[in-house]
This record gives sequence, C-alpha cells and structure tokens, in this order.
Amino acid sequence: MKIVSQKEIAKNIFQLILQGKLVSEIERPGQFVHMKVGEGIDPLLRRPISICEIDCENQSMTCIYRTEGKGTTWLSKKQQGEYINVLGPLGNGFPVQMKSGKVALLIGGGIGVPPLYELSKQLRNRDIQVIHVLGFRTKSAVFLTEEFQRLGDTYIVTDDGSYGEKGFVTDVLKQQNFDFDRLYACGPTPMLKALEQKFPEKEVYLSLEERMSCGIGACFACVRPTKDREDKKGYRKICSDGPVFQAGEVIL
Amino acid sequence: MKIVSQKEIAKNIFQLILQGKLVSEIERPGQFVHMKVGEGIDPLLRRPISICEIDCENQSMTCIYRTEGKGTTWLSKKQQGEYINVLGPLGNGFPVQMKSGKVALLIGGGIGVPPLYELSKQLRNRDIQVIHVLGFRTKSAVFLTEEFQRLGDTYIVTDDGSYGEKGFVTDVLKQQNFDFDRLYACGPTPMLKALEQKFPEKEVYLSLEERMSCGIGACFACVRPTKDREDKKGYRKICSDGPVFQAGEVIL
Amino acid sequence: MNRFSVALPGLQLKNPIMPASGCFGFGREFAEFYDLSILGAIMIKATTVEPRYGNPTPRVAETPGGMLNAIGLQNPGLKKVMEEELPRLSQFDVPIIANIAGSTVEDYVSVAKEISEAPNVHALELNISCPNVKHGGIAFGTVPDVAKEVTKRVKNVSRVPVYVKLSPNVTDIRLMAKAVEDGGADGITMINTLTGLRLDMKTGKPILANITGGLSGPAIKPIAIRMVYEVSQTVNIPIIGMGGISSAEDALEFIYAGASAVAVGTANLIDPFICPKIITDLEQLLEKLNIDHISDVCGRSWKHGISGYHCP
Amino acid sequence: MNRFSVALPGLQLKNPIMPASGCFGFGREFAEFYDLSILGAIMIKATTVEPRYGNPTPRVAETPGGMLNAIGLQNPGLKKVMEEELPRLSQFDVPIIANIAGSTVEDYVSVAKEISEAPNVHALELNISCPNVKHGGIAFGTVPDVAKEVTKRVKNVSRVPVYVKLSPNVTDIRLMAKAVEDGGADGITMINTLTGLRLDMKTGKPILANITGGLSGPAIKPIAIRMVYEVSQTVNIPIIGMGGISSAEDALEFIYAGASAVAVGTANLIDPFICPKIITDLEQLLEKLNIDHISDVCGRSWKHGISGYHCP
Ligand SMILES: Cc1cc2nc3c(=O)[nH]c(=O)nc-3n(C[C@H](O)[C@H](O)[C@H](O)COP(=O)(O)OP(=O)(O)OC[C@H]3O[C@@H](n4cnc5c(N)ncnc54)[C@H](O)[C@@H]3O)c2cc1C
Ligand SMILES: Cc1cc2nc3c(=O)[nH]c(=O)nc-3n(C[C@H](O)[C@H](O)[C@H](O)COP(=O)(O)OP(=O)(O)OC[C@H]3O[C@@H](n4cnc5c(N)ncnc54)[C@H](O)[C@@H]3O)c2cc1C
Ligand SMILES: Cc1cc2nc3c(=O)[nH]c(=O)nc-3n(C[C@H](O)[C@H](O)[C@H](O)COP(=O)(O)O)c2cc1C
Ligand SMILES: Cc1cc2nc3c(=O)[nH]c(=O)nc-3n(C[C@H](O)[C@H](O)[C@H](O)COP(=O)(O)O)c2cc1C
Ligand code: FES
Ligand code: FES
Repeated sequence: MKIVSQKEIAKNIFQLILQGKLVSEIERPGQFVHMKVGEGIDPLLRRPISICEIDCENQSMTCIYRTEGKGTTWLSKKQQGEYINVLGPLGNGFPVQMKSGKVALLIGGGIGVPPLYELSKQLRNRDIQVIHVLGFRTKSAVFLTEEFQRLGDTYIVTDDGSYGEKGFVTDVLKQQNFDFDRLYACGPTPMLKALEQKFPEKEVYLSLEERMSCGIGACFACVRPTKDREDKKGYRKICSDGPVFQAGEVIL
Repeated sequence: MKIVSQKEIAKNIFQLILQGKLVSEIERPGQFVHMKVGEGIDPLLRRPISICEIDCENQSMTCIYRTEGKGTTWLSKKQQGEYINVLGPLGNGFPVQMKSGKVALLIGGGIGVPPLYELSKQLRNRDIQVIHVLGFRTKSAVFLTEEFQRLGDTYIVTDDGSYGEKGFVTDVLKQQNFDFDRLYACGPTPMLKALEQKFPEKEVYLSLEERMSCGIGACFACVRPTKDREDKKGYRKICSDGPVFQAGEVIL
Repeated sequence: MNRFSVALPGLQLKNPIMPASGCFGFGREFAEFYDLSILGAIMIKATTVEPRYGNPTPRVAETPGGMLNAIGLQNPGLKKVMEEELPRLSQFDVPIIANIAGSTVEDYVSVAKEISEAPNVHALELNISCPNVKHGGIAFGTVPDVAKEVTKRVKNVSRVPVYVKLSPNVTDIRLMAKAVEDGGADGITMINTLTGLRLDMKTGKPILANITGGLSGPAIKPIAIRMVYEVSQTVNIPIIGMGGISSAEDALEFIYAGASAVAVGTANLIDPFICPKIITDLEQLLEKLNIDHISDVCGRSWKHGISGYHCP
Repeated sequence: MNRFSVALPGLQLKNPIMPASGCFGFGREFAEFYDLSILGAIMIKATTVEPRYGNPTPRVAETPGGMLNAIGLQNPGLKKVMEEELPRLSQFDVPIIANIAGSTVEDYVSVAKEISEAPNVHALELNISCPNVKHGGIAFGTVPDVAKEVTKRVKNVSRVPVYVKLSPNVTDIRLMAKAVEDGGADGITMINTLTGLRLDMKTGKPILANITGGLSGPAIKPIAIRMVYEVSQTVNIPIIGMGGISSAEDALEFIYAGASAVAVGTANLIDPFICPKIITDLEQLLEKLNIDHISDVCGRSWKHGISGYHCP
C-alpha cells in the first residue's frame, strides 16, 4: 500500500495513513493488517498492526503504532509516497450490531487504543452512545483524545497523573459506575483480565494480542486455550478466530 | 559517504559519485573502497569497488560498477543525497612513478576499465604518453570511451563487434604492435594471464580480483600463492598487498 | 510445465514445489489465496493419534534471518484429519504427503496404518525429528537404530511409500540417512529445524514458553544444502529438500545439491503466495539457464558432466 | 568500567569483549584503526607447528545473514608467531589467548608447550573444532573421548590455563563439554562454525574451492545461544560465548545464556570498529537495564532470581 502520510503524534507514537485496494475489503473495526517491515530477511516476519480508522472514499486507512523494536522503528522511517507490503485485512474484529440508543463503554490501554476509534465511529453511526475510558503511561504517550471526545464522553487516565486523572482505567470505572449495555476493550492483558473479572454478567468483547507468524491461521503460533474445557477444539487462534473474543471464550 | 550523483551510463553500468573525507586519503589510482550494501544482515559482507576518478577539490570520487547480484543492485537504487557506509581507501594501487616522455599501455576489460581512468589521468599529468586498449562484451556495455580518448589514443574492441573492432584486447595488440615502456591492466583473469604470457620481458602491472570479506588483510580470504616458491611468505593478500601486482609476483 | 514434472515413489509431481509440513496447516487458509491444484504436492501438518493442544505461547520468536517455533505438534488428531481435513483436500488435484508424529513406535504405526488408506494420501512423511516434543522426538531422530526401527515398522503397515524426515541436529546426518534407507524408507525429506534459543533483553529469560524452539528460514539454508549434498551421495533413495527456501534460486540450489523436489516452509508464513511465485519464477529460471528438465540438474554439484543424470 | 571487569582462569579482563580467533588476524590490521589495549582480550589466529598456506580460493561465500569460510588454518607457523606476532602484540596492555590447531595430538602438544611460554599469552584456546582441515579437525571436535585426551595432554604441558573451543556440529554438545571438563579444561569457548555449503547458480558447483565451509555470523546466533545455555548448566568451568555477535544486545544475550565473556568474530570483518563500539554500547545497555555488574546476570536465563549469582 502507498503511504499517504506518516507523522509522529506523540512520543514514539506514529500515525500512518495508507492507501490501497485492501481498504475496500475491511469488514469490521478491530481487524488488523500484517505488515512486511524491512526489505530483506531481517526482520523476517510481518508485524500485526490494528486498523484505526477507515476512509472508504479515498481507499485509505489509518494505523497508529508505537516504535517498540526493529520492525516498528523501520516502519517509522518510511515516508510519504513509499510503498509497504501489507497483508489483510485479517481477523474478525468487533461486532457492531447493536440497537440504537444503547450505551457502549470502550476501554483502551496504551497502544490498544487505536482500533477503538473506528469502532466508536461506527457505533455512533448506529446511534449508539459511546463512553471512552483511555489509559496511557504518561502525558507524552497520550494521543487521539480530542478525536474520541468528539464522538462521546472521554475519560483519560495516566499511570503517573501527568495528564487526566492519575491511575488505571479500572479506577475510573470504580468512580464513575457507568451504566452501559456492552463493553469493548483493547490493551494489555492484565487490564483485560481485570475487566473480565469485574463484569462477569455483561456482554464484554476483548481484543487480544499474541506473537504471530502467519497471521492467517495456518501456523498455530497464536493459539490460546478456551475456558470451556468441553469445547470441541479446545483452542482459538488469535489471528483468525480473533483478535476479538467475547470475555470467557479463551483463557487470558 | 554522501551520494553526489548516480546514473546509469551503459546497460547495467552505473556511475556513482561520492563525497567525503575518505577522498583525501587516497594515495594512488587502483586503490579500492569497501562498501556496505544494504542496511541489515543480508547482504552481510561489504563489496569491493575500485576508485575510478578522484576530485580532491570537491572531496569527491567516482566509482563505476556493474549490477551483478544483490549487493550492486541495492547500490544502484540509492539516490542523490543518501549516505553509504564506505571503508577505505584500501589496497596499494598502481605505481605512477615514471619518467616523463615514456609510453604507458593501459589495457582494460569490461568492469576492469574504471580504475584505469584515474591512472591514465595521473600519468598524463606526469607527461607520460598513454595508449588505451579497452575491451567490452557488446555495444550496450561500452562506457567512458570519450573520456579515455581525450587522454590518449584509445582502441575499443567488443566480443561481438557491435562497437569498435570485433575481438579481444589481445587482437589489438597483435595488430598494432605497440611500442611501450610499461603495461597496466585490469580485467578478467584470462585476459591478465594472456598479457602476462605475451610480455614476459616488460614491466607489467596487473590488478586482480578475489572474493573478499574484510578487505583489510585480517581474514586471509583473498590469498593467492606467489610464483616464487622460495618466497618468504609464499602468498599475497589481494586486498592489502594488492590488488595491483607486478606480473610474475603471484600465480594468476 | 513439462520440464517440471518429477516422478517419485508414490508421487507424480506436476512440479517440484510443495509447501512443507506445519507451514501450511491443512491447506484451508491458503485455499483462500490460490488454487491448491497448482502445487506439486502438499505436506500436511503433523498428525498424531490423539488431538494435541501443543505448547503454551509464545510459540514463535524471530531471529536474524530466521525464526524459532515451538508449536508442539498441535493438531486435531487422526480421526478429525481422516474425516474432515483429507476429504476437504480431495477437491484439489494434488497429492498429499501426510506428516505423522508420535511419542512411541506404536503411535507411528497406528497413524501410518490408518492415514495411508486415505485416497488422496500418496505418501507418508515420518516426522522423527520434531525437536519440540519432550518424549520421543529427539531420540527417534538422532539415534540411527531407533530411526531404522520405526521406519521398518511403519513400512510394514503403510499402503503408500514412506519418506523419513531427518533432523539436522546430529553429528553425521549420513548415518541417519543410511539407517532409514536400511529400514526401507522410499525417500528422505530434509531438513527439519535446528534447535535454537532466544532470550528477552529485559528479563534475560527465554522468549518461547517452551524455552527452545526449532530454527527455520533463510538462515539455515547453507546447512540444509550441505546436508542434502552429503546425503544424496550416500543413499539411493530420492530426497525432498527444504530449509530456508524463499525463491526459485533457492529451490534450484537444493536440486543442484541433490534433491529431486523441494518444500517451502517458513516463507509461506511471510508471503502466502510464495509457492505459486516460486513455481512461476523457477520455470523462467530454467529457461534462462538453458535447463531442459529440472531432473537433469539434480545433484549437479557433485556429479561429473553437466546434465543427463537423473536422481537418484 | 568497573561493572565490566571479569576474572577468568588466567585472564583478568577489563571488559568481557574480545575478538574471536581468525577474524582479527594477529591484530596488525586492527591496530591501525584503534588502540588494542581497550579490548578485554585478543584471540589470535590459529597457530600450527609449521606454517600453513591454507585452502585454494574462493575461501569465502555469503549466505543469508551469514558467511561461509574455508580459510584452512592459514598461518605463519609457531616460530614466526613466537618471534614476530606475539612480541609485536606485547606493546598493548591486553591478554592474548592463543588459538592452537593441529592434525595430531602431538601437534597440539608441541604448539601448546611452546606458545604458552610467551609472556603475553595468558591462556590457550584449543581449536578442536575447525571443520576445514581434512584430517584431525572433525574427529577431535566430535568424539568426546578424543577431545578429552587432547585436552589432558595439552593441560600436561601448558603453563597457562587451557580453554577448549567446541564445535556445534554434534548431536549433544553437553557430552563434548563434559568430556573436555573431565580432561582438565579450565574453560570452554563456543561455538565454532557450523558446516555449510553454497552452490553457484550458473554452474551448479560449490562456490568455495574447499566445497564446504564454516557458517558464521548473525544467522547462527540462536543455535549458539542454545548451546551456551545447555553447556553452562552442565559444566562447572566458565564459558566464553560467540556466534553471530554484532551488537551489545547480542553480547548480553550470551551472558544471559551463561557465558562469562564473549567473542566477536565475523562482525569485525564488516565493521573494523565493532569491538570498541560494542564495549561502549554495552556499558550504556547495562546502565539502562540497571545491571550493576555484568557477572550478576551471567546465566540469568536459567538461574532463579534476578541477580546475585556469579558464573559458573
Ligand atoms: C492483533 C494485533 C494488533 C496490534 N495492533 C497494534 C497497533 O495498532 N499498534 C501498535 O503499536 N502495536 C500493535 N500491535 C503490537 C505490534 O504488533 C508489536 O508492537 C510489533 O509487532 C513489534 O514489532 P517490533 O519489530 O517493533 O518489535 P520486536 O520486539 O523487535 O519484535 C520481535 C518479534 O516479536 C513480535 N512482537 C513484539 N511485540 C509484540 C506484541 N505486543 N504483540 C505481538 N507480537 C509482538 C514481533 O511481531 C516480532 O515478531 C498489535 C499486535 C497484535 C497481535
Ligand atoms: C579489488 C576489487 C575491485 C573491484 N572493482 C570493481 C569495480 O570498480 N566495478 C565493478 O563493477 N566491480 C568491481 N569489482 C567486483 C565487485 O566487487 C563485484 O561485482 C561485487 O562484489 C558483486 O556483488 P553483488 O552483491 O552484486 O553480487 P553477488 O554475486 O550477489 O555477490 C556475492 C558475493 O560474492 C562476491 N563477489 C561476486 N563477484 C565478485 C567479484 N567479481 N570479485 C570479488 N567478489 C565478488 C561479493 O562481494 C559477495 O561477497 C571489484 C572487485 C575487487 C575484488
Ligand atoms: C511454524 C512451523 C511449524 C512446523 N511444523 C512441522 C510439523 O508439524 N512437522 C514437521 O515435520 N515439520 C514441521 N516444521 C518444519 C518445516 O516443515 C521445515 O522442515 C523447516 O521449517 C525448514 O524449512 P523452512 O526453513 O523452509 O521453514 C515446522 C516449521 C515451522 C516454521
Ligand atoms: C574468516 C574466519 C576465520 C576463522 N578462523 C578461525 C580459527 O583460525 N580458529 C578458530 O578457532 N576459529 C576460527 N573461526 C571461527 C570464529 O572464531 C568463531 O568461532 C565463529 O566465526 C563464530 O563467531 P561469529 O559468528 O561471531 O563469527 C573463524 C571464523 C571466520 C569467519
Ligand atoms: S499467527 Fe499463524 S495461526 Fe495465528
Ligand atoms: S579480504 Fe580479508 S584478508 Fe583480504
């Protein structure tokens, strides 16, 4: 896909806009793409990055990523007009079918925030009320907050209190005691676990991460066991069965 | 070093002008540089490329190379303003000390032609008469001929006769029976061997090629045995003892 | 595609390119990308008697020019493979090579006996080399007599030719090759992965939950080529070569080394279209190099003369 | 540089970084680039009783993320090394580890006896693993009893501690390690190169005149790390780790695996400044990771707890 633009929107956080036919195949928010980083054999594997926003008209999509290691650092050096080898869209994403007027609570942690943005937009289009609770490490790592605010109530916390409230997303939940019909979350596993435990009776969708190689369901790299021991398969592939699962489906 | 310009001057033959401090350390024509091609581990090794022309004033130098495999193909895609990791100057090059008025015969084959250009210029500066005999595979692979013509008589042959005379450089020698004081040559080994045999009595300098890794004399990759069996070491390293040797010093 | 057809025990290959076991699942996912009938064959994921869940995650880690995997032979078990996967694959005009694994000789025999009856299974591939399973795996693949024994027992019950997949984690792979040939193997597939380890910079601990994993990808190619070169001069049965293939040039290098056909593993995980691409490119490469038939250059690295020989 | 000093048998290292044998000659060339006294130690090129010319060229070939070499132990012979190379190196404040090779046990003994008397030689490194020499090399490095025997014999005559360099081309490297420990080795260096092969696309023939060569460089790192991990849990003598190191992170990964110090080989051939660079970077890396002393994290991959242990 062609790079339409790339910019650093927070410390080590990059917003990348890509254009290509792949966009028209995206079915749901929460799907991801698998990017070839580097031209040769090192890095060898693709890198999974969530789709953050779709612009069907321009056949473009936005990804937001943090530079972690070799692959994402390489990616951050690519410039407008250059091409990137992208496989996707992959995975199943978040279900958005919901009655209008209902309330959805969207909870994101750090680099788990991006896929919630397209989700929020699509829910709003269906006249669903959205509430966002977003957690970041520190002020310099905060991004996309204004965009979320435009779509609905948005609560921001940082680990060190340098932006928004100090604390974790779960602290906000304790304080606010939101009334909601469905919860969506993406972020670090401990956060997802906490949410799963906190709302056993609710309809909760969690987007998971796992080390991948193929990203298409062929290699069995990204498997997690199901909670249900009687489950026919006993496992789910994060890449092709997920990355979004209903809370309780797989063991976190 | 910084790329000042890069252009394709014949089919798959590129002229690359590089700028950097390294230039001021070049001592003789026939020295080479060792270029890192690719950013990562594949290709892993540097590539040896001869210095074709030096421009001390602008601290720049020209290299001419043919795209052979992965490394040179990568190099050919680099553009003006980009940087290349270059080690050098390496090796010893051609001796240019010679009385003015003498005649030097310069014989180049294919991609062995470039280092002869700086050599010819420096010989001309010393008022030495230069005669060039340059051989190429075919018309589309011919380069630098006008530049050589400006410095002295220049005979061109191609294997298929599509440019200049048909035949090998040795055919020109047979026909012309040049009178000369010293011979310099760079090109494929069979050509060098033929020249060595043809002029056993003459002062002949040959520039050799060998697969290298370090290029600085440390790894013993590029060794050739000496002709003299009583030689103290019994071998020479092409990279650090050469790449130029007097005919008869090493076994070709 | 005539310069491409290769006849091996049990296998009439349209071309010498097939996906390697474990890197193609049971073909389901790749069938969404292209028509599997264009492949020379398909090596399906290792099948065991009972379903296996495999190792905990992380199961993969990247290395310079390669990757480590410790999937742990996850598979749905013999019954499911026989009832679902193989029948589904029968819609494609392509021979299946069934990769079978187990912890005991009896395991191998049970799977071999049953799976070799599936109509589209044209050959078995005994995975005696998978380094990820604590029991069995290592020993079968590194002790010549044990390898010979399991080969013999499987040959006794199999209805189709048996290929044995060799592990590179041995001092002298020729001894292993000779042993399985003596055990009656119809062919050899090689190499499986080399055992490797990667540690996390921050914690200092292994990245893989299983600690070690199998190294595959371009990094291992020169080792694989060396081993094919050695084994092809040692045995009289054909070799399907693999290890780091990601281009037509790589494939041809294995043929030169002495393989009659090749398998592509890790590269499928990076580019799902790699097998069709290699098939197309290889045809052009042969054209360019004036090679009339792929089998003409099998073993060219060690055979005298330039062509006319056929492997083995 | 205090968090960096490492004490090993015979060696008081300023820092745990040294160039590996064969990738640094006798230091001459690198001395033009930087002051060799900054190095932890120097492993000089293999020395044999008589001068050796080595193999015909080509002697090197590139592979994905690695290279093959078949230099063939070219060296000026014991006499020249004693009279010229070692005295020249004595201008630098750096301990020398003399890599010694031979075709017979007697060869090793002769070189060991004499070279261990050189004042700046602080340790020997027995190269029983060089895969390039037709006779001796392979057997010494792959048969435990033979390795033990040569170690013992060399220990008997050496005035300095003896490290044995292990070959990775074996089924179980722990057996080799145990054998040389039993033979009296003071330490182990590992790994030497893996045997590999590359074929030319046009001719189909081996690129190296020697046919096979030793694979080194980043490609082999995960195999080296795995082996250091295994051996450091098996023996009670320290390990100098090597194989594909080209950054401070790589160096630290070997320490985590169980090495007490590390050697850098192939990377010197690509960047002559790599050793000083790694020394500087490693200091910063330790700072960043809050590691007080390099020895605190030796073997962290398998030791319980986070620090406080020293290797071995
Ligand atoms: C479904 C999915 C969606 C993701 N979406 C995003 C996103 O939108 N933005 C973003 O910044 N990051 C996202 N990640 C994480 C992202 O894939 C990793 O940060 C990235 O792979 C790191 O690569 P690297 O080369 O920079 O790091 P390295 O540490 O050099 O990577 C080494 C290897 O580990 C793998 N790896 C490292 N961290 C992770 C991780 N957290 N998850 C999975 N594999 C990992 C890499 O893919 C690679 O194979 C997502 C991960 C998954 C699984
Ligand atoms: C002293 C010296 C000076 C040279 N000067 C020039 C020059 O001015 N212009 C030019 O076009 N070429 C020159 N060459 C040849 C040039 O180095 C090779 O063409 C180049 O290394 C090929 O690299 P590649 O990655 O494109 O090919 P690949 O075939 O992919 O290279 C694979 C490996 O083989 C080595 N190799 C391949 N061909 C040669 C060769 N002919 N000589 C040495 N090593 C080789 C490469 O360096 C690399 O390590 C010179 C070689 C030497 C030794
Ligand atoms: C993710 C993964 C899973 C694998 N699973 C199997 C397997 O189930 N059975 C088997 O015999 N080999 C298995 N292998 C080994 C490959 O079939 C192949 O032998 C090896 O990876 C070398 O080839 P490559 O470098 O092309 O990947 C697996 C390899 C990978 C990377
Ligand atoms: C060109 C070259 C020459 C080598 N010569 C020797 C040698 O003489 N003695 C020895 O013990 N090891 C020798 N080795 C092996 C290295 O010392 C080292 O063990 C191996 O290359 C792995 O480390 P690396 O990947 O950092 O290169 C040589 C390696 C190379 C690349
Ligand atoms: S990454 Fe291969 S199955 Fe999920
Ligand atoms: S290339 Fe290393 S000595 Fe010449």
